[in-house]
Amino acid sequence: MDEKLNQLKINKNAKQIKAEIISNKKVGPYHHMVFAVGDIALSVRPGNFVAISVGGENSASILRRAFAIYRAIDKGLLGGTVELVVAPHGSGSKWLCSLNVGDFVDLIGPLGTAFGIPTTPANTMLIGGGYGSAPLFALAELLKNRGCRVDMVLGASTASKIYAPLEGKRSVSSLTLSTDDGTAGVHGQITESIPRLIREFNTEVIYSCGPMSMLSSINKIAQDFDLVHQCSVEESMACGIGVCMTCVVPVRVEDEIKMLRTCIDGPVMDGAKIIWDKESAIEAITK
Amino acid sequence: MDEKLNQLKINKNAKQIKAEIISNKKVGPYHHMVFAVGDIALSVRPGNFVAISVGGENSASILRRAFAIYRAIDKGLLGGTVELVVAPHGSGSKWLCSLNVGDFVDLIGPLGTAFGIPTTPANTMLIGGGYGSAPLFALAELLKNRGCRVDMVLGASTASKIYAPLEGKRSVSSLTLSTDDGTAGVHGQITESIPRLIREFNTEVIYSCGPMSMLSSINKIAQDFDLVHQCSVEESMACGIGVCMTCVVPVRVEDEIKMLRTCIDGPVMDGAKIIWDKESAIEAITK
Amino acid sequence: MSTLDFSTKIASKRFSNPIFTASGCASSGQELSQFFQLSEIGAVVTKSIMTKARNGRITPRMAETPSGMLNSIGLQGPGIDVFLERDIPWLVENNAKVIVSIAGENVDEYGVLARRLRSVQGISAIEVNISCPNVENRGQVFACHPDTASAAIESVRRNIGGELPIIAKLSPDVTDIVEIARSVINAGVDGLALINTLLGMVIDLNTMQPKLGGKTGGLSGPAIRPVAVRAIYQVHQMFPNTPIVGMGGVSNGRDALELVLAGASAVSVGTATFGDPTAVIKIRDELQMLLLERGFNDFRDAIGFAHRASS
Amino acid sequence: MSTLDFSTKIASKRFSNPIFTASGCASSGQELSQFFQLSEIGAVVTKSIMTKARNGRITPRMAETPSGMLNSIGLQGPGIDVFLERDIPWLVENNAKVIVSIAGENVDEYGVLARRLRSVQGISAIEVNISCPNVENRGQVFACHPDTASAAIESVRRNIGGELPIIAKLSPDVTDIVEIARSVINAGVDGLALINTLLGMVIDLNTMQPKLGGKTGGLSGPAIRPVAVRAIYQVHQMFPNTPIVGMGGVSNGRDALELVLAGASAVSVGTATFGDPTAVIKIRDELQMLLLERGFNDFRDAIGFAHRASS
Ligand SMILES: Cc1cc2nc3c(=O)[nH]c(=O)nc-3n(C[C@H](O)[C@H](O)[C@H](O)COP(=O)(O)OP(=O)(O)OC[C@H]3O[C@@H](n4cnc5c(N)ncnc54)[C@H](O)[C@@H]3O)c2cc1C
Ligand SMILES: Cc1cc2nc3c(=O)[nH]c(=O)nc-3n(C[C@H](O)[C@H](O)[C@H](O)COP(=O)(O)OP(=O)(O)OC[C@H]3O[C@@H](n4cnc5c(N)ncnc54)[C@H](O)[C@@H]3O)c2cc1C
Ligand SMILES: Cc1cc2nc3c(=O)[nH]c(=O)nc-3n(C[C@H](O)[C@H](O)[C@H](O)COP(=O)(O)O)c2cc1C
Ligand SMILES: Cc1cc2nc3c(=O)[nH]c(=O)nc-3n(C[C@H](O)[C@H](O)[C@H](O)COP(=O)(O)O)c2cc1C
Ligand code: FES
Ligand code: FES
Repeated sequence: MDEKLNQLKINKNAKQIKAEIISNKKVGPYHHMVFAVGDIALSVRPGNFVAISVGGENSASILRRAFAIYRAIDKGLLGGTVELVVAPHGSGSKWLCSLNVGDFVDLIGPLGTAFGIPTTPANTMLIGGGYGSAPLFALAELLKNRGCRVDMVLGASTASKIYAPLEGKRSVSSLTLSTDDGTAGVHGQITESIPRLIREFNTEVIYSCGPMSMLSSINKIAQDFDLVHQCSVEESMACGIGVCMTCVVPVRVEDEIKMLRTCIDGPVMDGAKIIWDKESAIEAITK
Repeated sequence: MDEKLNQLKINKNAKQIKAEIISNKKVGPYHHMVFAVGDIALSVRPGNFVAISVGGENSASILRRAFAIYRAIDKGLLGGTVELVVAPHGSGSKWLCSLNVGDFVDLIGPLGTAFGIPTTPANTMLIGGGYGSAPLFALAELLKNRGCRVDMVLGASTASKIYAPLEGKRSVSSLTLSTDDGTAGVHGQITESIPRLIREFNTEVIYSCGPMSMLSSINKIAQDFDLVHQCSVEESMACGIGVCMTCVVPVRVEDEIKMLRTCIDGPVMDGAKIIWDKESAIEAITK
Repeated sequence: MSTLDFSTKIASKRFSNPIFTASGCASSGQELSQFFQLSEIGAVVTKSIMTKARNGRITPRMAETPSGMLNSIGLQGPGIDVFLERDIPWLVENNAKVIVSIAGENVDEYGVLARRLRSVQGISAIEVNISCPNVENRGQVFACHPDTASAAIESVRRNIGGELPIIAKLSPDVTDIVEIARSVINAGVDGLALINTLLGMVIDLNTMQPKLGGKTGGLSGPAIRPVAVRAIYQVHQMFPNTPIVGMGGVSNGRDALELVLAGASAVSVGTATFGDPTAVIKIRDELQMLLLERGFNDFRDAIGFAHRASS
Repeated sequence: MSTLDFSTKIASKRFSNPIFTASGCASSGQELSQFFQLSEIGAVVTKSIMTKARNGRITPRMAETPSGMLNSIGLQGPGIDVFLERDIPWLVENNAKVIVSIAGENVDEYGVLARRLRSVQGISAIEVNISCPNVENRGQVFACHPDTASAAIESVRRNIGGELPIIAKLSPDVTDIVEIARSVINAGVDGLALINTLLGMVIDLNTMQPKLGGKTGGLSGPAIRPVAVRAIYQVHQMFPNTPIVGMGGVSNGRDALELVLAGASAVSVGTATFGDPTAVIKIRDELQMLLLERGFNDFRDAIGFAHRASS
């Protein structure tokens, strides 16, 4: 039965287009990029992502790369736009960052699930690691408009890797930074500050986005405090549209463990239902 | 013994460099491109070629493309330069043509043999098909400086495909054009006009460059008239530097047929020694 | 330009055009239907289904490689019951031609699956996947040996009844694919699907361990196309009357034409769909154009054309 | 950063570093020597030599494929006499470590070649190519079957005498490469070379015929790297004490490291040299850097590291 429900999750608004690059600016170690996407911007909700072909025409990279949508504006000067925060990491993301304004990319979006929004105002905490902060600013805005308190906690290995643009901060009640090397905010792993902040802000719902290990630690804290935890996970994706089954994570569905696709049933998932621990996952699926 | 001689033919001046594109102009269906190559220009002789990597960093095309050198200037404003005439054909050449001034390519050159020059002044005919005219202009200049008469015959399927820049023509005594569709010069295949021209100009040596089928026809004519025929052949090359053995043509060497590498023993070869006919070639090598 | 009869046949079944999805690369069709109408392509080949629901292998399940990718899904799927109850009706409702791919852990399971399918409405053929590399041991790859390959096929043949064409999907990871083809033809298949993925591995330079959870995976994509063309050519040369569904790295019309000229009666598109959801449609249109440009007015004249040497 | 002992051993022979050329991809060395000193790399593996001079196959002999290429050279070469008289002395004079690759049309020819090489000075090992796909019939690919593979090796073993290491070069185009490896190890090889090219084909869309003169050709380049890593991993897992010269699509230091972690004691570079004449030198330097970054101070500790699972 729930398999039937899953089928309904396909993002029916996803479209494949040639999107023009309207802006490409280096911000610390990241590139903030803006794409003209027309109608697509209309159907974007915080948490959705886009999938972009990389490497150009004769590229040896045949798969798309997924990028969380940082912001979507449906009626800007240039029609609808989406904005991404790209870390130049391997060949694909470096290629993307090297493009110029006026170049076009093959883009599909919006894809995936969006962050669930509390039906009544709540105290929310948004936790982002590295470029994982990208989808949280649009979420913050939405939550604030719904009357929620929004506390944001951003962490990274070092100060420059925290992505926190000015315009993004206007919706948050508090912003806490934390770096592994102490170059900004609290010195230490982002997760170390969380329990204290939860108590301080009386947090009811946690949203998180970042590396899987961070999400896993946050989930433990969320469980300790018995909080709802909506997290945006990142598994390698081959297709981004639900046809290849590579992007799965083990999730508890009723009494069973199912391997759900993070591109269709995610990237935003209920942290409490994910089997975070690898041993348990292996055991569960090889039962 | 001759195998020992062949070894000596390796073009010892070849170098691998990052060459900057100084100019890239569309000329009819071709691109005339100029590269800054420093010292390399010094050792170029008419008939040599360069091999260029195509497709950029993450390219699915892993092999270089060979291009005949149209002209080399060893002390220009920007140091040494080589000029190429590139036909945007498949993915590699299209990529090359799409590059901008200021971009760099990985280039090796000069490679291959050069056109042999008569020791005493002679009446020469230079025959080029399509972009095959490219290496003939520098040859014309050299021949003229040595006191030779230079008659040039250029052909192509249609007028726009004849590459014959103004500055290239200054060294020739006559220029005959021919097109398959009659849009310029003589109407018909280039080879149809040759016998008449040979008689008219009292030709003693033929130089040719173009598609293999054209070279083969010219060779028949050269044999009929008992003329020396230096032709620049074009076989698919994987390495361009003599290590892969893919680029061979069957050549009569003393009493034997040998598969000689067109990148090292060519591209300029003695037309009379090449086994042009496929059947004979197969027979010869499977003896 | 003249017109083209673009239809093709696999045994008794006719398909409006020769471009199919590849098993496991279109899930059960629904996800792609938001990008195009499934009835526009020749057929949807479903992900290989097994008797029971199956979670597949542990992640990571994919690694990109030069012009290709490795996958180690391990036949995740809902099992035949849910599949018949949910996916087939949906496909039929959406006017898709359906080829059902089945996979068994042993010879009997193939028979059980065949029996479940024998009376199902709306199926055009059965593809018997005897070549999935993502199983616990290579001994389970039936297509590795003529005797196990034919045993699996015979089990299907005995149980399927009727005239549903049986297509055997073979692995290129064998010493002599013609020998395997012969064994399954003798066991009564109506067609062959060539090729499944090649067994490969990528090592992660950070962990210095195999990158995939399942260690090895199946290599697909343009990288393997020359191997697919070769396999199709070899098998078609020996068995020109056995229709072949060709696949392996097809990402545009020219790739598809290559497989057709080598001997494929239809072409499945797998990995290319991951890079471009509408790849099948583009490939269909490009292939049609290339055939017309070459003067064909019946698709079937192009099948195996490379064997009719002019030389 | 600390220093690295970058040397490696194949049986009794030591090489200053583990980066070699691949047979058939460096001709006999001379052509590359204008780009770098041959003594800078671990060894030059020569093009497979046969007893008699040989013209090889008809052209076209090459077709580029996505991230790879097909070749059908067909073992063109001057024959063992000219080779010993001309090429070996030149290599020795230029301080190259030499591994001679040999190929025979039948079992006896391997023996004849081995006898000619037994007393030649300046050779560090013999690579026995029993896996060239560019021969008239697949029956000639000795590495396709355990019995023919071991027969060729035994013929070499009987004739070579002394302590010149014998390396058997295997084909990935087999159902079970571990079984072939076992047969040649039992026949007395000191090492294995993995992998030769995969059999492939490209069809020319203009002529609509196979593009290569020899119809099929050998697929090499990055496209096949996952297959090479898998083959090396499988064989090293079963025979950890048999040194492997790994090859297949290595075009940078990270590729080389992948093969080493899978189990290669040395890495040959083939097709990458066509794209970049100094590829071997770059790969050597990059590999050294990657090993140091990972805290290795002896290259040999990295060999097969992916098998020593931390999990
Ligand atoms: C839902 C989701 C959201 C995401 N959001 C963002 C985002 O907002 N911003 C962002 O920057 N990223 C995001 N990502 C990650 C992004 O999709 C890419 O994975 C990332 O950019 C790395 O891709 P790449 O092409 O640069 O590296 P890849 O080419 O995939 O390389 C990955 C690694 O492989 C190595 N490698 C390089 N070449 C080769 C080779 N030839 N063979 C084998 N290995 C090689 C590289 O060293 C590199 O470390 C997201 C991912 C997901 C799933
Ligand atoms: C000595 C010599 C001199 C030369 N001089 C010149 C010169 O002066 N000027 C010049 O323009 N050229 C010259 N050439 C030719 C040049 O080297 C290239 O061969 C030519 O540019 C075509 O290369 P490409 O990369 O564009 O096409 P390729 O990529 O090689 O494609 C060739 C053909 O393959 C097809 N193809 C495309 N993609 C694929 C795929 N994925 N798989 C299979 N097939 C595909 C294309 O349709 C195309 O028709 C010379 C060649 C030689 C040997
Ligand atoms: C992610 C993925 C899953 C696959 N699953 C199946 C499967 O379930 N059954 C099957 O017969 N083949 C499966 N295959 C193999 C494909 O059907 C196809 O044979 C192969 O990928 C080569 O074609 P391609 O290069 O176009 O992808 C799968 C391939 C991929 C990439
Ligand atoms: C043009 C060419 C010629 C080759 N000739 C030989 C040969 O003579 N003997 C041999 O054992 N392998 C030969 N090979 C195979 C290579 O040595 C190597 O095993 C294979 O190409 C895989 O490595 P690569 O991807 O680095 O090229 C040849 C490969 C190529 C591309
Ligand atoms: S990425 Fe293909 S199913 Fe999710
Ligand atoms: S192109 Fe490699 S030998 Fe000539």
